[in-house]
Amino acid sequence: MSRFSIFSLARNAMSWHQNWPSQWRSPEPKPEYDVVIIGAGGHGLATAYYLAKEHGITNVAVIEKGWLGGGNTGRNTTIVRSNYLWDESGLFYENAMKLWENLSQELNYNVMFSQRGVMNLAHNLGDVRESVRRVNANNLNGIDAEWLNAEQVKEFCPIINISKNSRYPVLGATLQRRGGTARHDAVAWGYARGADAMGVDVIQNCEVQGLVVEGGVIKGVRTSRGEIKAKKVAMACAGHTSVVAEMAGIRLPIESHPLQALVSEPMKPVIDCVVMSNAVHVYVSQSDKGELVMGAGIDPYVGYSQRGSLHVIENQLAAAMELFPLFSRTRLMRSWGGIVDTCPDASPIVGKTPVKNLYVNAGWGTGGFKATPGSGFCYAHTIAKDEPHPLNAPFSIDRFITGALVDEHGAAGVAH
Amino acid sequence: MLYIKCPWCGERDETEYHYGGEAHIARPENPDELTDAEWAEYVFMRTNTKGVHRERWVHSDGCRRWFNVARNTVTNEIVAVYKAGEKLDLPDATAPVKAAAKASAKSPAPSEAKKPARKTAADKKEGA
Amino acid sequence: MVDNFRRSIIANKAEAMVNGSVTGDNGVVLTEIPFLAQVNIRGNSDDKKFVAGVKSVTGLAVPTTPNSYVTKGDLTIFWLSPDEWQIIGPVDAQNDLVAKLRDALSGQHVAVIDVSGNRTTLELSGAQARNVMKKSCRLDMDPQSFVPGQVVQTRVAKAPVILQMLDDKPVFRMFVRPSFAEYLVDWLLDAMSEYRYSA
Amino acid sequence: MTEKFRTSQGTRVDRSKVINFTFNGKAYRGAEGDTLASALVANGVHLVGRSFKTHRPRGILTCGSEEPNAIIQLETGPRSEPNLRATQIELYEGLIAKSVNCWPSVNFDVLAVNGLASRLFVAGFYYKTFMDPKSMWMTVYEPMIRRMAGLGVLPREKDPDTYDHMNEFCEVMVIGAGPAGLAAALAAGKSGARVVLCDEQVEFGGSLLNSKEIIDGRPALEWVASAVAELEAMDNVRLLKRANAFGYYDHNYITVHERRTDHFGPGAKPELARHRVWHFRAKQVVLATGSHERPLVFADNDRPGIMLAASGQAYANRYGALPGKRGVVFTNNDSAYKVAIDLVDAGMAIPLVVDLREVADGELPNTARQKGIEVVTGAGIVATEGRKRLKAIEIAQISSDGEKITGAKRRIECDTILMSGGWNPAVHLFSQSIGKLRYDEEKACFLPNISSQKERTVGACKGTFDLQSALEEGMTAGALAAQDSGFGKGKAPAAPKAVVVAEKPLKAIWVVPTDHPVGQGPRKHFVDYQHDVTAADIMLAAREGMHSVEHMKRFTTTGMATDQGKLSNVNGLAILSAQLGKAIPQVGTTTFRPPYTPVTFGALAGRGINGDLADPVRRTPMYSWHLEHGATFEPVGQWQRAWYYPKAGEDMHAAVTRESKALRDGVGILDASTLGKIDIQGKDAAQFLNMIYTNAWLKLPVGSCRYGFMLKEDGMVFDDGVTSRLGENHFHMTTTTGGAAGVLDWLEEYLQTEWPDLEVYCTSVTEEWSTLSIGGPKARALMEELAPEMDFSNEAFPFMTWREGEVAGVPARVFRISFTGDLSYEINVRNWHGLHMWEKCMELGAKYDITPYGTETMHVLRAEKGFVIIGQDTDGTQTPQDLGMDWIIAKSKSDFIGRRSFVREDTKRPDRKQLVGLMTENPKEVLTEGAQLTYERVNPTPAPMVGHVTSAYWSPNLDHSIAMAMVKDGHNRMGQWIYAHDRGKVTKVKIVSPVFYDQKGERRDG
Repeated sequence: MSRFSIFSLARNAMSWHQNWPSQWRSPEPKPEYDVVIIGAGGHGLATAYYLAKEHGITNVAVIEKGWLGGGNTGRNTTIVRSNYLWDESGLFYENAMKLWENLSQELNYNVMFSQRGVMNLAHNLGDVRESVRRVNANNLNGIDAEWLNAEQVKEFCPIINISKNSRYPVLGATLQRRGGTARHDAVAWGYARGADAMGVDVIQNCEVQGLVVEGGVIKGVRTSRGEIKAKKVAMACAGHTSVVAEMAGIRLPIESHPLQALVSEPMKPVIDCVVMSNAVHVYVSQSDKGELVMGAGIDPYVGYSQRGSLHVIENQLAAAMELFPLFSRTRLMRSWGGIVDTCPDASPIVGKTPVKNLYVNAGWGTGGFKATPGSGFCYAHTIAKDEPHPLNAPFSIDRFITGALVDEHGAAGVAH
Repeated sequence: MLYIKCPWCGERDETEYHYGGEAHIARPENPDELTDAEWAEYVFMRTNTKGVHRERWVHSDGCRRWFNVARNTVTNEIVAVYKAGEKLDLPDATAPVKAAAKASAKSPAPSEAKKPARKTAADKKEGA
Repeated sequence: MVDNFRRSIIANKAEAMVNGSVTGDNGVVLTEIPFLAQVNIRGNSDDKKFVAGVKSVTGLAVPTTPNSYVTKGDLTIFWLSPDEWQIIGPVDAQNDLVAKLRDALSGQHVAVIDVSGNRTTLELSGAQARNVMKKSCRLDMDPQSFVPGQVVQTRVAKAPVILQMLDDKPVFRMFVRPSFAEYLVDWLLDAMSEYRYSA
Repeated sequence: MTEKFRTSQGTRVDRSKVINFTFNGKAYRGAEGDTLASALVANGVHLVGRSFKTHRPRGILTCGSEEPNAIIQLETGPRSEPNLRATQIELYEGLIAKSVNCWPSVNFDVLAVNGLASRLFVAGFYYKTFMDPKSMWMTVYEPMIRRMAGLGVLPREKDPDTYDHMNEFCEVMVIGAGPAGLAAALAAGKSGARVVLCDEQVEFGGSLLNSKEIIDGRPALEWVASAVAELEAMDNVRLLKRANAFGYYDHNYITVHERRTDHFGPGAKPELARHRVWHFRAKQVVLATGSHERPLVFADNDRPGIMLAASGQAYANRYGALPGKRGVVFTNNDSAYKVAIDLVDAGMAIPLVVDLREVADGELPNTARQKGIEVVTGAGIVATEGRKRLKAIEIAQISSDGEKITGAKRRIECDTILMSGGWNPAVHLFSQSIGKLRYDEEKACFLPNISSQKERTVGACKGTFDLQSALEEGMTAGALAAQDSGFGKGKAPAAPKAVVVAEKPLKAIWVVPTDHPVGQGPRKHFVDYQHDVTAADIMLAAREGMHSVEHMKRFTTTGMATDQGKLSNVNGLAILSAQLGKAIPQVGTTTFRPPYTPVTFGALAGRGINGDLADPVRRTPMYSWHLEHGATFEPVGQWQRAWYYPKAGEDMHAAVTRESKALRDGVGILDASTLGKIDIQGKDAAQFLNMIYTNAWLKLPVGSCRYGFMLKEDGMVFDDGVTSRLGENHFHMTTTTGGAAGVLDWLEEYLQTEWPDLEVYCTSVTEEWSTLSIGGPKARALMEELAPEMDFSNEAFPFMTWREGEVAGVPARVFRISFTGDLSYEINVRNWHGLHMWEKCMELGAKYDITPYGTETMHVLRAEKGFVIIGQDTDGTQTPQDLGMDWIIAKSKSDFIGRRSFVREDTKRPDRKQLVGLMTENPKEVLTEGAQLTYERVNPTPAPMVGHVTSAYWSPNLDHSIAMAMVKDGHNRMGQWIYAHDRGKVTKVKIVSPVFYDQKGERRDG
């Protein structure tokens, strides 16, 4: 793997960049692999990377029905944070956060991880209570988190409207300074390049059409490019997990929903941090190109169409305008939809399945991108050792039978 | 924005309804006789169909009736609307998808013609 | 007897509604009609006894065509759902109606509920009324589509309402929950504002 | 400055109406009918912008919404607007415009220095560098990148303009008012169907506005005028100009962005919403969206003065503005010859047409030759000169495969190039409708293939480029669309006769060679102008493994600029395909997403730009009283509830202390109208409640009330409330304020889908009843005065019963239930009597010093009694047992919703988190709600958390702070000391019963 640096860049500039090697090969599938990972998104590629790096398992194929990084990895609002409420989630995402903090160097690929700070706004007393609860839980778990009052919010993000007469008055916010954003495509490309360099086959335009299961044990996958034998098979195909799992007769507590996002035309910087308001489904940051990047709420119905309904966007923008009045004269440049797997407790499933040597990584809801490195790290461990890493053990599928859910919906507003 | 035909009130915008999840999941007669796994199957496990999905909606802003919709979750085409308690027999639940796939197979575009099965995934482009 | 204890929840908006209304041929006028008698009935319209019972009191057969209403004298019956209707009557008619209906329907599986306080009534009329409704409601409001004789449950702006087309002047009546009334008035006045100039 | 390049031939400008404007600080004159771009062209101004990355000088390239270079900051102050295209801005008197993203000026831009490093700035260079040292990404590199990036500037002031929405329905929606669209609208309109015709331009006519076509033997614009007049005469037809159809959503839902007042100048018509978004639900759609001309990719093809051919034609014909003095036409097809001919007729010198095809023997090329224009075939422009304006070009013969220069170079001086690389049908909306595209080799473009919704495409957007066929397609599609929507017989009216000049096929040469290999020398072949993406960048992407068109786009940012690839997508795709040695369709197409062109955020929010209209605030009948009496409000869902009533000089603490004591010592009054209320009737009502609630309901006597929990099937509490038996088969249920709507849906869901045989009717009566809670030792005395006819003695009216009677002169239901532990009565009166009842209570209560109290005091008082609040003390993860309320679960019942889940492994654990009370060592110290709990004072990180504080207050009645909490194994740990952690502060607390006050419950009877 040729090293990326300002020097290699300068050197190649001399030869008009004619000599850059391909960042990954385009191999034909081999008849058999130790591990076949279904889905070349961030999670699948990171899993392959850590399988090779941490566990020395390099006879691995990552098969992808489209192009690598083309699913939710390339369709999200790129927010990275680890300030989750429950210990199980907090510690899992914090492990991911630590990996994020060195990812560019680890991969020798600038994923532009930008720790500009993530604020979650509180608009009513219930929000405040839950925010403080979250901050305290984070602090005791060693996760950086602060509670800001309205004036401090204004200080951290000057364009925000904290007027008491606002329809959504800002009573305060949690702040994770280490949170921020990253360049989503670069994450997929960086992991693909790294995994490829260690011998992993990343096979694009190769769709899984069936799973080969004999006597309750997975034996391989049937694909649009022929059958591939595998000692172990790992699903990392967020958005289509139910479809693939069904090929092995497995039912999951998952529903797939459209999740929309949008960007504005690029403008000179107006907002230098990430602002989230779960109450009104507004998630805003500004990209390095100057575009406002905004996420909307999840459309309520099951949908594989990668398109949502406009009123969701209209309501989201109305709320955004109340929080950021100066946005009203910018323009929507592009909108799109992803497909998110959602679990009843808004936490993922990472672990073994009823079929031996078949593993599942799914149900991330809106948390998938920020989890990428940690998910790959733990999932690789789970596959290599055939047992979950302590960090993903709580996220087994069994919890829906025992009732040990990890409910990250957060509390409802005060009801009385 | 979906346009859903309430079996009573007629066609209304999606915003008048609430989505009620997968249809035809009957509550067990005697929950006590079920294993935890069987109970979890009822409470949590879902088919999450890619293709024609039987689902429930309630006309919250209208007649407050719960009813069933058979909707293609890939194209959002509504195949049928029927009342709670009614059964819907679709010869082949995935017929519309297949049809669409056939249609795209007629396409002279080689990438389509080669892999009609990929039709439903053919939109997987564009992005952030 | 006259009830002197009643207060409209949007009494404070009366003046704004007068000022915000646009008179004239191209205008649009918003007013409140408070305290109308409203009685909700649940029952089975396939049951002759039920239909007869309601008719004996109101002189009207409950409408079975969705989104329709029937009127006789000062009583109107809205279709609300396959087993739900709402009787609209003049101020103070509710007690008498409820008593007579419960009596006429006794022994049947029905519900007769006085809901006169559960909604107040806004009336929007004038040449621009349809346009104001188009700004506010996602239903087909064109003259060939929404006509006198129709009543629908829907949303106007973000408020759930029972929307009745009274006549073709046009006159719309919106039966709205009191808690949403001030919001709905504010919305409608805002939507009407441009016609103050064009009128 | 005078309009040097203005001719007398502009068909759509009125030179007698002079309009003065300012561009980049300099004053100019334009004419009515001008766009900013056409006025600049008329004034000879072509240097209008700088490119995104290397800040190269850029000129006006197009005349439409796809313009990538002429990006403008319009006006100043609160109505200033970033990133508008000069080609779309209608000129008005006093207009002030400046170029974006250049400093200090477009003429001298400091960052042009980037050009020197452009050899480094290749596609994706930033992924390869800015990594070391790690710290510098955040501190140096990224801040630098962010400063450089971005185009226009957002005004900081609040937007003074308004926006709105319109919801419309129609049978036939025709998008695009060019020849095909006009024809379709005419045909459909005649059927009587409701027809909508919209177009993003200022006036109808589409391409006919720019050209000199002949229809029915007269100038095409005369036919356009008569067609528009005919349509205007049909009252079933709605015509929308300046209306960009930006979205084609599911079920024929079309959204249109109409600019209503911008052309009057800022603030000219305050009474009109500035922009309007139309939501159309159409039975049938006709897409007549036309096509975009494609630039040619040749060496240094980005100098000011280089323009798309048809745009140059438009400036000359439509606006009477010549693109330059001396221009060369560069083409790979016949259509550009029309441009050459028109420009010569308009008085511009066009010495030369350079044609990439070996042969150009069509009628148009021959006409051009007759006009004395030299036509050089098999040749291309291989170099250009001139920094801020094109000065000269070099042309040469090139090999037929387009790979290399074969002949000697020839230099020609000129200030303008009019280029045409063929045409891309505007298939964006078709693609948005999930219609499938196919690539057409002969036309070298993507065409609509398989429809997915009720839609038809006609004219240029279907690849039908000849006028006559477009008109006929339009007529046919319009008539059939009307028929399919139930109008007319589907017979198309005769189309008018257009003069059609046959055109020969184009020759696609995607990259025109220069005297060094592409990307390996000084000359740049631009593909995406605004983002400075060159052919070399795309080839590099392919070399680096970016073999999917999506990879290439993301790696190079092709198609990601404000034109969203309208000019660059197909060129980019073709270059990638060539590099990969694959056919274009094998490499793929692009699925277009909304919006077609950018839409103002404010317009999408509509009236919702005012938050109070976007989201209702709900008020009770007593709201006005609370307001007048200085209440502070707490939002609960959409409701505004009185939080507390501070008197002069009181803070919240003082007010709540006073209110709390007042209730315990005297009498207090609370507005509880927001509680959800559901009327439940039918012979199976009690049985139904047995399934819905955890406790037993069959034996509840008429006239009595009972408190109940509702669970989800997972066994977790989701709502609570008191339900009263009004009659044998008649109940009155109350729910939490936030839960009201959800509970009713929930009840109906089970009734309609699980137990349809149960004879039960549920009806919301939440707002039928206003609810006033009168509580405290003196409550009975007050009630007796309010309702002399009623007997309020414990014997006649015991706890947990209800009575009906006349209170303060109006009919009421009085419930003797208590959320404070003190004697209290909930008076329910008809909504419109609420205010009267409240005022009467205050009047008669005066002598008892009756005190209105808000939700905060209510929370304190209920906490003193250890009553839970769903959503505060619970978060959807608690069973009734966790809350210490096993008593509410009827052991007698074999089933109710959620029961089965109790016996799951994790749910039956004895050491789950359980509700307890907490007392602080220091009585004055009030814990923080949300504080986390540990068994030990000092902990490792991560710390083993055993729960959290859910409620915490100062209790004036106990003169001690109190708290409720969820604690792991709490019920077994009564009396133990544990530790509360709140942002570094650690407090020692004792686990106690959550019932702090009147544990024997003696106060409830007064």
